[in-house]
Formats: sequence, C-alpha cells, structure tokens
Amino acid sequence: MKEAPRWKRATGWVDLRGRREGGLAFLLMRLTGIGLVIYLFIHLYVLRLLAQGPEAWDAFIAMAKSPFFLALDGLLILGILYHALNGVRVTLLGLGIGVPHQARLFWGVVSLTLLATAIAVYAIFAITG
Amino acid sequence: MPTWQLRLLRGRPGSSPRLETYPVELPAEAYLIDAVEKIWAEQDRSLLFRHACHHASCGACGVRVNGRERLMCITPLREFSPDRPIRVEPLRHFPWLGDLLVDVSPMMRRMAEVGFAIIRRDELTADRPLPEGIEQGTRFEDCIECGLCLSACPVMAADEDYLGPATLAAIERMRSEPRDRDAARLLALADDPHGAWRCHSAMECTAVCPSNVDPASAIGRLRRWLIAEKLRRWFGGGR
Amino acid sequence: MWIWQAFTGLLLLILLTLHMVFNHFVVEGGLRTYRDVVAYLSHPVVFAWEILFLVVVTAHALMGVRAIVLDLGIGPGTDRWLKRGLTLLGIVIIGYGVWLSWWIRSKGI
Amino acid sequence: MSYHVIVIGAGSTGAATAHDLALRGFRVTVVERGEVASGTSGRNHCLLHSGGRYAMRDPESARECIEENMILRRIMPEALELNDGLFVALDEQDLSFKERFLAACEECGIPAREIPVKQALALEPHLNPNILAAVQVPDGVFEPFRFCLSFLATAKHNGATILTYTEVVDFVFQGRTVAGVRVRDRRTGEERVIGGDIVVNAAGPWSGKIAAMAGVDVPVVPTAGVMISVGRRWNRMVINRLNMPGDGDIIVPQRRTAIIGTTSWRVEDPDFIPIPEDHVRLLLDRAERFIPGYTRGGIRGVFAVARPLVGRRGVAADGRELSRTFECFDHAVDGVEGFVTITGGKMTTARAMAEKAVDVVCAKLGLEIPCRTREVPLLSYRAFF
Repeated sequence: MKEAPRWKRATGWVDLRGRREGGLAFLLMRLTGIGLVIYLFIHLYVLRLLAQGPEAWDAFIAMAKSPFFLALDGLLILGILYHALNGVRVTLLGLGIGVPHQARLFWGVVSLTLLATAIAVYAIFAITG
Repeated sequence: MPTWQLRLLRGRPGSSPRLETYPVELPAEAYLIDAVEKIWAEQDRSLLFRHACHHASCGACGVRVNGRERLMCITPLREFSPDRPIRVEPLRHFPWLGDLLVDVSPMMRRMAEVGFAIIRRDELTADRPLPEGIEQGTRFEDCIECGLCLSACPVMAADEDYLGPATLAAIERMRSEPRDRDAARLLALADDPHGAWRCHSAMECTAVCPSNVDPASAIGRLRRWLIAEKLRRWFGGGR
Repeated sequence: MWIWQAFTGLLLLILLTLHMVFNHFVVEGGLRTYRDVVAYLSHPVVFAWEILFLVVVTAHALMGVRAIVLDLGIGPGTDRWLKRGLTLLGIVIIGYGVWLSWWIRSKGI
Repeated sequence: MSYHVIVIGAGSTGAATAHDLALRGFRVTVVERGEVASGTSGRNHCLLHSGGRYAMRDPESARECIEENMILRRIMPEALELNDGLFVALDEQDLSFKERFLAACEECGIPAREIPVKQALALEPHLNPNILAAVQVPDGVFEPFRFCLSFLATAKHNGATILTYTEVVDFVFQGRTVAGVRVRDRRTGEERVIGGDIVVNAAGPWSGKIAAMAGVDVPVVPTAGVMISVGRRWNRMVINRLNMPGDGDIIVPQRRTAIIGTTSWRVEDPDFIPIPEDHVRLLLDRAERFIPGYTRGGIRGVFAVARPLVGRRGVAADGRELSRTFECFDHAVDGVEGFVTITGGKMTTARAMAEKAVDVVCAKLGLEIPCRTREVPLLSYRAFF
C-alpha cells in the first residue's frame, strides 16, 4: 500500500496523534529498546578497561560513583524495568491473553516501573552515600 | 440549534492539502456524517467523501476524527463541543484520492485473497430449534472491512507488505471455521515475517474497531495456533 | 522471530536479575572493584551464566534492531544482507565479550 | 453488436441494470456522482422482502418480492443473511388480520405459516411475551453496499466501465435524440462528453432531476423514512408487525445490531434530509412494544433516506398509499428518443427492474436478446476492487 515516502514510513510508528495507551506503550518499548542497545554497546566498550588492569578500572569505578553517573544509572533502571515489564505484557497480549485489559496492564506496568525505579534510586544513593 | 465547526482536510493529489473550516448548523442528536453530507449539499459540492449505509454496516465512511479513526455514521456530534473545531482527515496507509477519500482497493484485494465468505454460522441459533426449511442460521461476519484498524496500526505505517489486522483476523476466522477453504495456504500466508509475527501488539486495531472484531486477540490466537503447530511438527510430527 | 524475541526476553528477565543482583546489589558500594571482578568471574558457574547472559542479551538486542530496521520498508534482498550483517556483528560482540571475560578470569587462576 | 448504453446511478437499480446489459453483450458505462450505493440503496433498511409486508395491500409488489427473493438467494448468497422473518400480532386488531394475511400470502405465493406463540418466544427470547400470534415467512437481510458491489463486480468482469465520483451535468442531443451525457469528474473537476446510444436513468429519488435535465418529466415522489440502529442484536429473525404497513413496524437484525424502521414523509430535496425529532421518538416507542428494553444496547446511528416512489394519476401522493412496484418509462412518448428511466421498486426487486429496463432498451434498438440474470451467479463484491 504505497502512500508515504520512505522516511515517513520509517518514522510512522513515532507518530502518536490519535493513538492511545497501546500505541504509547509500543513507542516507549521501542525508545527504551533503542536506548538499551546503545547502553549495551557502551557497557561492553567500557568493560575493556578491565583488560587494562586494576588502575584503569578502579579509577573508572570511582568516577561511576559520582552523583551524575548515579543519576544516569537511575535512568537506565527506569528503561530496563519498563522494557522488561512491558515485555511481559506484550508477550501475553501477543498470544491473545488479556487483550481487553491491555490499557490497564499498561498503567500497571508504568506504576510498577516508577515505583521500583524510585526504590532502586533510593537504594543506589543510600549504598554509595 | 448549535453550530458546529468542522475542519476538513481538503485538496487533491499533487497539491498540498490544507484544513478548512466549515460551520454547520445541526442538532446535537445528529451524527458527523450528517454534518459532512450537509456541507457537501449546501456549501461545497466538490467535497469528496465515502459513505453508503449510515449505520456502520458498509464500512465506507472511515476517517480520522481529531486524529482518531472513526466511522462518521456512528460518531455523534454530542461528543464534541460547538466551541472547538472537529478535525476530520482521511484514513492513513491508503492511497489518497482527495479530500476525505482514500482508495481501499489494496485492502480489499488482500481480503479477497483470504476469500472467507461474509456469511457465518449464527452463534445465536446454535442451541435453538430452527424454523422449518432452514438448516443453519446464518449471519454476516462482524468485519465490515472499513480499514480503521489498518489506519490505526503503527506497523502498517512502516511496512507496506504487512498483511494488516483485518486480513489476519479474517485468516483467524477462517481457521476457526474453515468451511471449504484452503486453510494450509492461508496459514502459510500468516506464518510469515510480514504476517502474524510482524504485529508489535500496539493494540490500536482493537481499540478503534467499530464492529467487535478484536483483531489483536485474533492475531494472538493465530500465533498460539501456529506455535502449537510448530511444536507438534517438531515433537509429535511422526504421526 | 517473534517467538525468539519473546523467549530471549523472558530468559533475560532471569539472567538480568541475576546479573544485577550479583554485580551490584550484593556488592558493597554497588560496583565491583577490579579484584572483585576477577574473583567473581573465576567461579565456573558464574562465568557460564554471564556468558549465557551475554549471548542472550546480544541476540535480543540485535533482533530488536532488525525489527526496527524492517520498518524502513526494506525489501527481501536488503533484509538478507541485514540479517548477515547483524549476525556478524553479534559474533563479533560475543567473541569480544568471551575474550574479555576469559582474559580477566585468567588473571585470577 | 456494439451499442453503448450509459447508466446513470450506481445504486441497486443502476448496478443490476449494468449487470444485465453487460450480460446481454452491450457496451456499458455507469456514471455515479458519489460512492457506490451512497444514495437510497446504501441507507436501506436491509430487508430482503418475502413480500409479506405488501401481501394485503399491494399484491403485485408482493409477488415481485417473493420471486426476486428466491432468485437473489441463488445468485448472491454472499450478501444475504438467511434468517427468516416473523409477523407478530401485538394486539387484538393485529390478530384480526391474521387470517386475511395468511390468505393473502397464499394468494401471492409467499410460503407463510403460523407458529405457536411459545415456539416464537423460544426462537426470539427478547420478543414481547404478550404477543398474540406469530407467522413465519422467508424474509432475510442483505448488505446494501455489497449487494450493489456484487452486481457491479460482475458487470465489470463482463466489460462494463464504472465511473464513480463522476456527475452528470447535462445531456447531449442530436436533434430530439439523446446522444450522450456531459459529465464532470469530481476528483479533477474536468468535464467531458460520453457518447452513447441509449441513456438509462437509474437515479432513484433523483431521477426526476435527471429527467428534467433531458427536458422530460418523471413522476417520482421522493418519500423519506427514518431508521434507528441499536448496538445489540435483539432478534435473530426479521420482526414485522402483523398489520397494514405503518410507521415503526419492522425490526431488522444485522450482525450484532438491530434496526427499527421506518416512517414516511414527502421531501423536496433528497440531497440532505434533516431528521425530525418526533420520528425518532415514535420509532423508539414502537420498538419498545416489540422488544421491551430495545435501546438498552445503546443507539448506534440514526439515518434517513428518500425512497423513489412512483406517483400515478389520481392517487394522492402519500407515501404509504403509493405502490412499491416499479415503472419503466420510455421517454420516446415524451418526444425524447434514446432515453429510458427505471424507478420505483424495492431493493429486493432490483434485478427485475433491471430486466424490465434492459428489455425496453433492447426493444428500442430492435434487438431480441434473452435476459440471463436469473441464473447467472454473481461474483464476490470484492471482485469490484
């Protein structure tokens, strides 16, 4: 069904106009997914410091305990939790389970994500602080 | 009688479309299709829009109302406020022919490929005695092929080869009651990267469906069946 | 493809939880020092599941990337090249990860 | 033979006429100003008449209905729900019609039989439990849009050209003979002339306006009716009131909905019909008598459309009094050659109307080609696209 130019088709899923919970959940799933892939690459790249010996790694660890990095960790946990919990939701829905409750499930996922992230962030700052 | 402000997408292919406002005087009990038909009858005869049955049976009058897919004939004006314009645009993911008109033939050809008859066994009569001369109660399929689900689907936005919610739901209907159809060929069609597996469960198809089809659940059932088939082939395939 | 994405996703729920718990939660200060990492990876079971985690997370991530790239409306030919490219990338990533873990582990033994 | 016939209107009559013409080997062009079935045909009550409704007052129409009903079952099963109909007596007056009704049905060849009230209520559990009698007839339900598309798909397959969103703006004459039509493509705004040997006017309630363009008069009386669809299928069969046809006396089920209709009043301009509020109240009130709690499924849509009833000399133009049979006018009698109007009738009788119109076309051209539309099964409506 040719209609839109390629760039428009490529970004069609970003267009939230007229969409509801399900569309929003899908968009967030993709955005967190892309974010986590980028993180994975960075993470693996950073781990190379381990190969350079104790000094390089422990210096990095010290830096990673700065409040700025810890805040980034909070963001990471937010992304992971959403992606994981919504992943469970999408797997069930994808098998036709719980479709009538999909919007409520989405808000459940969001609340749980926010709650768990809040706890995790608190814990991170408590441990390192 | 209130005056409603309709903002209709106007234009023809080849020129850039624009939104134009039309005031329409109608009672709050009227429907959006009445407002658009009245604009055509009294203000601008060049307005292109599809409509036929005016009671959600033909599926012709699908548009986007304030961004959301609706059938104009069952969208009551009382849902809106006369102070705020009602934006009406054509469906997405179909070739645009002008104003609110799109070409639905790509979808229809895909549905024709599935070829399920529009008549089904009537579940209401399953447990009841039937009048003499009638062996089996029949009624129409729920799907009215309006294309709202295709317009709302974010995967459809990107993948023009995606079978789409309506077609997948039709395949699932056919699977659950194959009658004389070639089920194997259709299930092969669904078991494809552009078939049932392409769905990302954004659930918008079911959210906009005006006719109780629930394509999202149908796709889920279809997947469960395809997975069970695969497992059967891998493990119990000997028989 | 969808099945594998869902399956690896569910595996990740377990593996990532383990990864997070053992690398960050039970560790004093939340992050392992060099010495800790070396000691941690020298345990064979730990080493095995971290490698499994690496493989699964890479597969899940790259299948996700393909799902998104498919939306660019690529044809079957491009898709074939995409699959080959992503597989190669996956092998490189996993190779790198295994080599790195092995190297670190060797420091402890 | 390469006679070219232009059909104006892609409603049920135009669609069936195009099919018949194409099947008899004519070159056919259909021009329709909007979507297929966007006029009267689309906004139909969707009732496949058994003829029972007209058996007492209008036996000619009733006979046409039952005959066509049986033909449509053969040629377009895909666009029909075969679920039968019930005529129910709600009060003593209705009951007094029962014997007359059964006799009239017999007279018209409509297979009607009385069933015990208990059985009727078992079949239709939502029906008013106080009904006094029930008669079962072979009514059915059709899909108006797909009904027209099936005819057009088959016509197209047999070589017809269907031009939607193409409006007739004028007639082209050679002397006193119609030689074609001037049309405007509503998508581009361009006008052009389509030449033809015969023009068939199948514009339903608009056929008077079309005829006027050619300078002739067609006594069509646009008679509007209101229908209301609710979000629940209360009845399996079509429920009719056992009485003379009146307002709000039929509930037609379709998919998971039910439609109550209809009313009747004369309108001047069928392009836009404002819905009288009192008609809506009346219909809902009447529906409640058949099925208590009718609106509990929620009102889904309210719509009105004009029927193309044919006025006759000496008959007062009140809609219910006009016959529901159809008329074919050869305008040669009005001094205009090459122009035929087919109007009146019911959607159920569209095929018969087409047969009549094409017979007239053949006679005008001095041809003798038999009609085959009774036997030839139609293609799926999807073949139209």
